[in-house]
Amino acid sequence: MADILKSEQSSSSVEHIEAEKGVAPPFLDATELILNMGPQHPSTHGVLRVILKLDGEKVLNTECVIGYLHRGVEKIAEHRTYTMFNPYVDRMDYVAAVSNGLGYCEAVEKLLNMEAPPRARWVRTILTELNRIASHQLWLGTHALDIGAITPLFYTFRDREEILKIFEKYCGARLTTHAFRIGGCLYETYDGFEQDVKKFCDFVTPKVDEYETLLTTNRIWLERTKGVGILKAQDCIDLGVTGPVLRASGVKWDLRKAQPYAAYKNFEFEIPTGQNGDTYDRYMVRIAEMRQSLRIIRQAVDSIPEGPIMGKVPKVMKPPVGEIYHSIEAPKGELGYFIVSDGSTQPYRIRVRPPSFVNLQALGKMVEGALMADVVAVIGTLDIVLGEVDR
Amino acid sequence: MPVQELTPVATPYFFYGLSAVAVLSAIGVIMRRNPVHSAISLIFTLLSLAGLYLMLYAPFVAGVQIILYVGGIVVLFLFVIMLINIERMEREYQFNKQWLVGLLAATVLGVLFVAVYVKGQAIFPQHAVRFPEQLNTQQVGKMLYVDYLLPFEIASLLLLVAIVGAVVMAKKRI
Amino acid sequence: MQDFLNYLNSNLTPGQAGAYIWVVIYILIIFAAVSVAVIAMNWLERKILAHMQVRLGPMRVGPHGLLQPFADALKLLLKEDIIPANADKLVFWMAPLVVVITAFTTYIVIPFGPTHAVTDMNIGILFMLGVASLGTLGIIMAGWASNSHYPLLGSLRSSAQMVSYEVAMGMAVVSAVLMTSLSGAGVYGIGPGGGDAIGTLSMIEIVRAQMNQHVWFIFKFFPLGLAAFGIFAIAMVAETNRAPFDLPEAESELTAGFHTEYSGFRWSLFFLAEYAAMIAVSSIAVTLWLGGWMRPFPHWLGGTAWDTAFSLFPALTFFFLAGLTLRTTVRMPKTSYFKIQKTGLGVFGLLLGGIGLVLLVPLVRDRIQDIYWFTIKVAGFMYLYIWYRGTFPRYRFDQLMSLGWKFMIPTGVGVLIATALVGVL
Amino acid sequence: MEITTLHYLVVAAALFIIGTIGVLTRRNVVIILMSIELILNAVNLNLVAFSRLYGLHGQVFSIFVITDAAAEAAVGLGILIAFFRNKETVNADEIDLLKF
Repeated sequence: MADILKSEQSSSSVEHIEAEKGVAPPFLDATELILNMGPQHPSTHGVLRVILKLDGEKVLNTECVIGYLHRGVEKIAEHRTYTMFNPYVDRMDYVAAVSNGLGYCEAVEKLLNMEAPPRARWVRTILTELNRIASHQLWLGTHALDIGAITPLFYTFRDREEILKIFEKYCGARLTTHAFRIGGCLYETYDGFEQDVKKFCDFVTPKVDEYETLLTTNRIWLERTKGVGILKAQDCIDLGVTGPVLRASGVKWDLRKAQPYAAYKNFEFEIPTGQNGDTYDRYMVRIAEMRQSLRIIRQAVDSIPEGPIMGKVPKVMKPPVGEIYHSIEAPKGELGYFIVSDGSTQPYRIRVRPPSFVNLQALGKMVEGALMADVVAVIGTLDIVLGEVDR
Repeated sequence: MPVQELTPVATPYFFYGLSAVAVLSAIGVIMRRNPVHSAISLIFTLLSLAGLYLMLYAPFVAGVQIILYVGGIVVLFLFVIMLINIERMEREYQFNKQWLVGLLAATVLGVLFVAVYVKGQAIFPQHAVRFPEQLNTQQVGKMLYVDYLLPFEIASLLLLVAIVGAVVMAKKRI
Repeated sequence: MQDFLNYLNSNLTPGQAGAYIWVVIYILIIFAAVSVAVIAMNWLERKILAHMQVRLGPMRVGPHGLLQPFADALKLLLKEDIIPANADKLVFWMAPLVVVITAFTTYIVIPFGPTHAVTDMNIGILFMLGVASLGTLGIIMAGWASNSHYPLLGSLRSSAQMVSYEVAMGMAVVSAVLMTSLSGAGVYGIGPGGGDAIGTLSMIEIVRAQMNQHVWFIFKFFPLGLAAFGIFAIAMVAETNRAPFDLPEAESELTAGFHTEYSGFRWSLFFLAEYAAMIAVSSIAVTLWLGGWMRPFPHWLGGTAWDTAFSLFPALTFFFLAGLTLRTTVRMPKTSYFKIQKTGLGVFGLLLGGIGLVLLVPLVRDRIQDIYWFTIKVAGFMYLYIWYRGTFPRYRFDQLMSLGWKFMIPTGVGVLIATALVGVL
Repeated sequence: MEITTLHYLVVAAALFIIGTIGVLTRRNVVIILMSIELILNAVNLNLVAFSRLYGLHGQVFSIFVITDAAAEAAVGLGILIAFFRNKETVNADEIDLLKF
């Protein structure tokens, strides 16, 4: 036991090992034990590894070990042209690939000092919001599964399938869409795109209510989520937590309103917030966000302008020397791209601010003194995607 | 329901079999190095004793033996063994320095038992009183609540004290 | 040989009558029937759960996945048998056996009918609870012997959970046992036969008491019987480690709990034991509160005509199932690819119909109808188990404990005291 | 051969002696507690065996003994846990201070 831990332990856990070296290994204190959750574990949403120090069921300390899915995306960018790097960003948050692409394309457009044509911006908004719904549906299904409710998973996947069908019809890919290009969108919308999206909106509106019938007033669900993993508004701001997690703590901060991008300033929608900042509030905020997204999509489809879908971009992209930071509201929080250009065809440096990575830092604070089962619930409620945490 | 006498079959075989299991696993309890193995041996002893109670027409005691001893006390033992550090215990000496004295005392005790049984054989009535087995539980219940009401209440008080005591002892901070 | 056949005319269980060959036959029948029931449950659970979750479930192996359980069993038997390197081999080997043996031993005293039990013990219900509680030992042994932290946590959870819920379960059971002897001065319109009768722990006698008092205990001293039944119904889910109380094997927290390190045949023994235990505990509930083998309204709708009408139910059920199957067969796609599937389903439907025909024979009909009513009631509980699993999230450990100790046990004691008071008054 | 009361008494005596040896010679407190359970069980067997001869009083008393055993195990193991938490040992030899 001690040997295993020592061989591949992160620094702070090694301290425990040092402390117990004198005495016998497996139990640190009389009843404490170290539990290695992950990297292969059903509910760490990928290859997250959490080292838990437990007293019976109670969590005394947590330690996140990440990097099992590290692919060096940011380093790869330094050896690719701006256009060539575009597909790579889809592989970061693979359940919300469209948002990633949007953020990157807009950042590079900002660097090139240009703007996509209006029709492209409208289409981008529709697809991004669809993707937000898909991401939240996946989150809801897996989060409920973590807490032990197996049925919502199948309901949400059934409805997510409709979104993926629209994606597939639009660009041929379902998951890593690569839908947008720098300067607009490559593809014109297919015939019946508007009808498909509208039909989907009508289809999914009652389904969101259906998810709620299963969970919102379920006694066990309330007991498992209310008061679990509380994160105060100040803590959120201190830790840099963004997205639904921040809004559930009562901070009304949404980049779609604060720094409107794409076509968001043309649409009416509300920013749902919670008060307590517990798991239940985050659940309610995300459910409300799905409804708001539907509202945005309906408005966007009705007002989609005519015109070209691709702006005029130079064949060889050589942005002027300089640096740019552009961030969008991805389903999981603020997704920012910081690009430094040295005037060549390749970026000098790209740094991604992934929402999951930053949100994951709150895990330790949220599970302080909680039980083992809460750790799973909290990992679920943070809505992390390891592709994005490790990049 | 007519009260009927059961005719036991193959009683001696059952008796010898159960006794052998009981005694051998009792030896296992005190000889095994690993406390979990000891506890499992204890389970076998207790279960075979329950079988012996059944042979003695005491089904209620047998049931209580299974449900309380095996289902309760041994689970408690196993629970505690899991909490404490076994690996270290297994590496240590299992017996203390007074094993010689202990063995001597046990031998003396054994001799005493033999003497009592040999001398006192005449005292035991040879023929057993027959109880209707069908009503065993009812009779035991009646006796508990009529003849032994006060001891019964004292036992319940004892259990209460034991619960409070165990909680006070085992809790880190109260 | 004469003795052997004589038993059929007696109205005692084989254990009481001392017909030892019949005891063995009964044990074999029960063992086979429970195994078949577990296989059927496996298929039904997948199908029902699938249809609750807008999917189809197994469809490929055999028509409508009917052969899926057999395929699974074959797969599990052929799997490599892995014992972890640092596991305690003896205990690791013993644990599944303990669980299976205890789960099956309880069936000795379950009365499927007035004479359809292996034996009638005078401590029947005590024996059942005791032996059922031994299953915990197997789980603890499995968790400890695996020498891994997930199983250890699972078995710690399981032991704490089972010991806590056993108390509430015991309270509910005792209140039902009390009801066998108390008539409540006829206030609740309960028929004769209670009064000064002596209470009993024997499973058969408990059902007989319900028969004599003309009431199922779930309706006796309304709502006390219902409350006791409710407590038992919750506690029995916790006892069998099923959702929403499946903490010992919570797959999202402990990967698979106490059987994380088990695979292949040993794992399938755990699976078998879990389902056998579910059926056994449901049988206790049926025996104590739902009138055991009695058909609905044996007194209100009494008389020979009604008896005959109700005795046709088993055959009718099988005809109904056969009809369903044949209808599905007809509705299958009419391509040659489905030929084997179609034939298989058709044969299955005809088999069901054939069983239905056999059940129409008066001799069989009379012997089988008790078993039928008992099985139908147990099947209701099995459906509930599946339904819970599809609906509820999982409890957390402290919530489970506080539910057990702060709600179930006080309520159980209260119901027990109230039952005693109402019965004596 | 008929099984008489004496047979049961012999078994009980054997269990009692084994339990005594366990209590006197083992160092592990858990095993000592188990040996005490063995002794109590031997007594129970005697009581039940005699109840065949003298009426049900023996069985009633054996139920009291089981109750007692439960209480003893609970308190004993509680003390053991408290002790292990402080000294990290369950050896009876090392429990020789009157305080911890």
